[in-house]
Amino acid sequence: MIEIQDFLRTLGTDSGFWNPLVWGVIIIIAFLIAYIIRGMGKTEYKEKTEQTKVFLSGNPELEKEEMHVKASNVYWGFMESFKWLYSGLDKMHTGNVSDYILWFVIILGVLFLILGVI
Amino acid sequence: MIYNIPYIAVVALILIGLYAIIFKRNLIKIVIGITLIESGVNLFLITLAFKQDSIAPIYRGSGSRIMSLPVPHALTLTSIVIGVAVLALMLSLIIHIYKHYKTLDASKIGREKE
Amino acid sequence: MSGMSRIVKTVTNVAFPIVMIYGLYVIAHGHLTPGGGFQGGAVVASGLAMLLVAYGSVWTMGKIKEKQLSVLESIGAFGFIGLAFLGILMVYLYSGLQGNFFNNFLINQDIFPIFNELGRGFGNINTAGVIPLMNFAVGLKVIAGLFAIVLVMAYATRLKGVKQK
Amino acid sequence: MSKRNFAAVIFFAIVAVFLVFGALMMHPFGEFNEDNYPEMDEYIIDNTQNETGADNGVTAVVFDYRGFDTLGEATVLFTAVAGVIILFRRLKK
Amino acid sequence: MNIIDDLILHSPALIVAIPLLGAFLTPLISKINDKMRNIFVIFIVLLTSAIVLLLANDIYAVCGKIHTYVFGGSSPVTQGGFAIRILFEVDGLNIFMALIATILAIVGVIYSWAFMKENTGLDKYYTLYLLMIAGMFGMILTGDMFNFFVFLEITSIASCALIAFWTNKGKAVDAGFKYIVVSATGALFILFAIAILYGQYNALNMAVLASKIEFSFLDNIALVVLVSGLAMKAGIVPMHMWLPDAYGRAPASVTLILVGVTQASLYGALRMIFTVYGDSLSTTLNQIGDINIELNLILGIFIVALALLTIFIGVLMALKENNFKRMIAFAAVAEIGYMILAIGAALTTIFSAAETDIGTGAMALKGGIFHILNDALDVGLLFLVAGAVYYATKETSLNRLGGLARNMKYTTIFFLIGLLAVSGMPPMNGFASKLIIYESTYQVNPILSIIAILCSILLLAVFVKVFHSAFLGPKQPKFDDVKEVPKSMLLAMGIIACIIIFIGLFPDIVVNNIVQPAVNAITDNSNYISNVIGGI
Repeated sequence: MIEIQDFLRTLGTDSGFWNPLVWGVIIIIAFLIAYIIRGMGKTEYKEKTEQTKVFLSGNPELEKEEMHVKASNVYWGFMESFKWLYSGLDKMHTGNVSDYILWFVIILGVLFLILGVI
Repeated sequence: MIYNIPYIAVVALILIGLYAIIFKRNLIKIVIGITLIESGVNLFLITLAFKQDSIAPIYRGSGSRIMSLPVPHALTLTSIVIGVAVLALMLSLIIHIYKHYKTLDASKIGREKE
Repeated sequence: MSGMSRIVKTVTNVAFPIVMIYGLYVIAHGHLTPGGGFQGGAVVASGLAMLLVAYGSVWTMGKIKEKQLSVLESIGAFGFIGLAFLGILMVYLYSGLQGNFFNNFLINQDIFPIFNELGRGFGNINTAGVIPLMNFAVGLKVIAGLFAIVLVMAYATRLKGVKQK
Repeated sequence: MSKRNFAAVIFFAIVAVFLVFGALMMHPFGEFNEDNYPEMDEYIIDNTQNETGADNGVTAVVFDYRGFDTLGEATVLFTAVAGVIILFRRLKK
Repeated sequence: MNIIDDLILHSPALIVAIPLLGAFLTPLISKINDKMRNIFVIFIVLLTSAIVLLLANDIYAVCGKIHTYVFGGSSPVTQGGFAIRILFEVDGLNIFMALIATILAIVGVIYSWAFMKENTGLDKYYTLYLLMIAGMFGMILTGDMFNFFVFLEITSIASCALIAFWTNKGKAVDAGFKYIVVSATGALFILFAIAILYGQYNALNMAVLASKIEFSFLDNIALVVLVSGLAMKAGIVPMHMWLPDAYGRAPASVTLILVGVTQASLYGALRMIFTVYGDSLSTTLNQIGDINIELNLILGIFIVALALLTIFIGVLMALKENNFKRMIAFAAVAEIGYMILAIGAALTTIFSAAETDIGTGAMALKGGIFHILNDALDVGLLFLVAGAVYYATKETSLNRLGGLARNMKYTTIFFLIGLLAVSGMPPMNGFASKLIIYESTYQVNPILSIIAILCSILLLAVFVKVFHSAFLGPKQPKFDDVKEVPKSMLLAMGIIACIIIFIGLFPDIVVNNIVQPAVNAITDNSNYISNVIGGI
């Protein structure tokens, strides 16, 4: 019931299309271009010499535990800039069962108002 | 609308249950609220089954053939058994919660802090 | 715990058989009189729970474990769903009619004619086709299930450290 | 009265008002006429003895007409028993 | 083949009854030994899947075919046109959800073999697992309102007991209690609405109700209660808070099925809105000036607003979260928001008179329903990976993880696939469905698609954070003895990954053969109704 040429068909949305195979061809070409550009990079780079050692502006290298950036430190600036939003969200997420049901009742009341009054 | 008093009672039961769930902080009282809502719904089903001057839907040798509707009785039976199951599970979970937290205050447990 | 006082135990011993007989009656006559598998099973399970309260959870757990109860319950549930499956099979075997899941395969088709009469009055249990059998299966299941719930919860919340007798 | 309880009371009152209105709009208690004639239940009442052979209409509905609901109901009880036993099981170590 | 025809004939009953039978038999089988029990459970699930595939093959053979099954009787309705027995009515939407549930069930059972090996009480675990699967199938396949409620309760109780499976953790028990309270309340309100409908029309069958319904005030109340209860079960903001607790604390194999249960609740909301209330949705409620406000417009705008809130809050909370599984749970909330967005956009447009609006609505529905499948697969795969990491390291906090890519290569690859898929990167399957959603919502209102795309980018940021802090980074000394997870878990994750890549590479086949019948089943409910009570 599924012929082989169906595997090549394009997913047409009403104002666009999406064909993964075309995308795959394009991405392969892009990889090739990137590889060529990489090929014409610095040639005097050597493995296993002073060049590959970690250079922390002269400071000694930390051990592995501190080298890894902790998850709570990723996107620190985002959290800081949206502190006003996150304070409200934290106030919303109380782990209290009654609040869960309260939100349900609020949605119920809002829908009643919308569908009843109009 | 004097005939709608039973429906008013149903709504009152459901609202009392909701009040107990929302405004009470003891877990046992929250469970009691849920059982109140459940009994309100069961009362609603049974209320729908009633018909004027009717008997239970069981054939006797004699008696009037005006019978109350049998389907809501069956639904209520199912709903009651489901309520029993939910109640048993909730109470056993509350036992575990008390073992872990040594309290039953809903606002003192369950706040996620990482 | 060592259970309650001797008075309670004596009264329980007297009341227990009556409760049992009443519950079994309700199960057996479910299709003729008010009642059925669930109601009768609840009555019997309440009688067993009375025994549990009177004699203590440790004594009862010594008599019967919740594993055996869950096996009993599985047997009851299997009987119930097996009767439902027979609705598909039996009608294929005995008549050309196409039977569905939960088909009442004993009534209105001559497989076992003894079950094939319509219910009139209280006396005749052998009516209503498959319904009494389903009543018994559900009754067994409800007895085992409810008593298992009560027994497990009572045994889990027993007072530790009290001198067991 | 905290902000939370204030909002709770407000929406609770809204839900209560709408539910009471709904209760007043139900058909009168126990009265059935042409426009809300219970055809399904009347059919069951009339044909219980012929189709299932049971005197008890409720049992006929529970075990024959809506037997699959009863299977689900029995399954709910089975589930609750399994859940309670699994919650009070003996943990290793 | 006669036996095959009989199987197809009885398949709607067997799909639900065989897992129930397996659940009833599991305590007896597990008396023998554990290996036998696992084999038995996997056999039961595979048998169910085979029957589902047979039924799907039967339904997709004819366009618009509906398989009706009557329990206990032969004819669906009596002369008066009212159904007295319980009907199962399987059309394109049902079988689509059933296929999703099948994939999740197989993968979950295979995954459980090694994942739950160290725990006690495994016989009851497998019993409840089969009961969850059976309840999910029942919710999906049933055509009777009260039967839907019963299976909803079965699923809720079984999943609650499984969420609290690790009873030595206080959080797990607490999450289970929250889940059972929320689901019990929602289910009771759903039953209340069902009782209102029954008291008005004396019918419990969905098709009969859909044929009888006219939009009175009581139907209004019933619709509101039904939609709110099912939305709470589906985890829509602001009723989503039970979801991170439950998803985050349950065993990963249980979380996989919980995803399917959430989708099943969403399916219930779809069925109630589009099929049961389908005819009365375009009733004009009020007229302001010369524009008349229709019910579907109001409901659609409200659902779209909830959807934007869901996407936004889900993504923001996921960015902030530091627990592995809770973060994925918040991302799952955001993913649910995309489906709701598509459904709301379809509601606003699909009932209008203009031809282009109808096309847009159908396209939005196509995207939303396609995204249900993709979301189940992607989020399920991510949860399985999180469970694998927990199994290997006994560690859930991302702050203490790191450098696992060196020890767990395959798990890392699977997580990368899930990452790309869930954040809508080409060529994975998430991109195809999200593309359809973006384009259709752009024609409804450009703002919607802009917000959706922005939140999708934030979702990618979320998983980049997880990938960096859990798998990348230098090798941690405390994880030196961490080994790759066992074969069965890898197999389970590999199955989902292969399906994801297949759908990603050939989306048109899936959309044309599986999604389109579901959309057709939603958009006209006259076929659904006339299949039960004859031609109208």
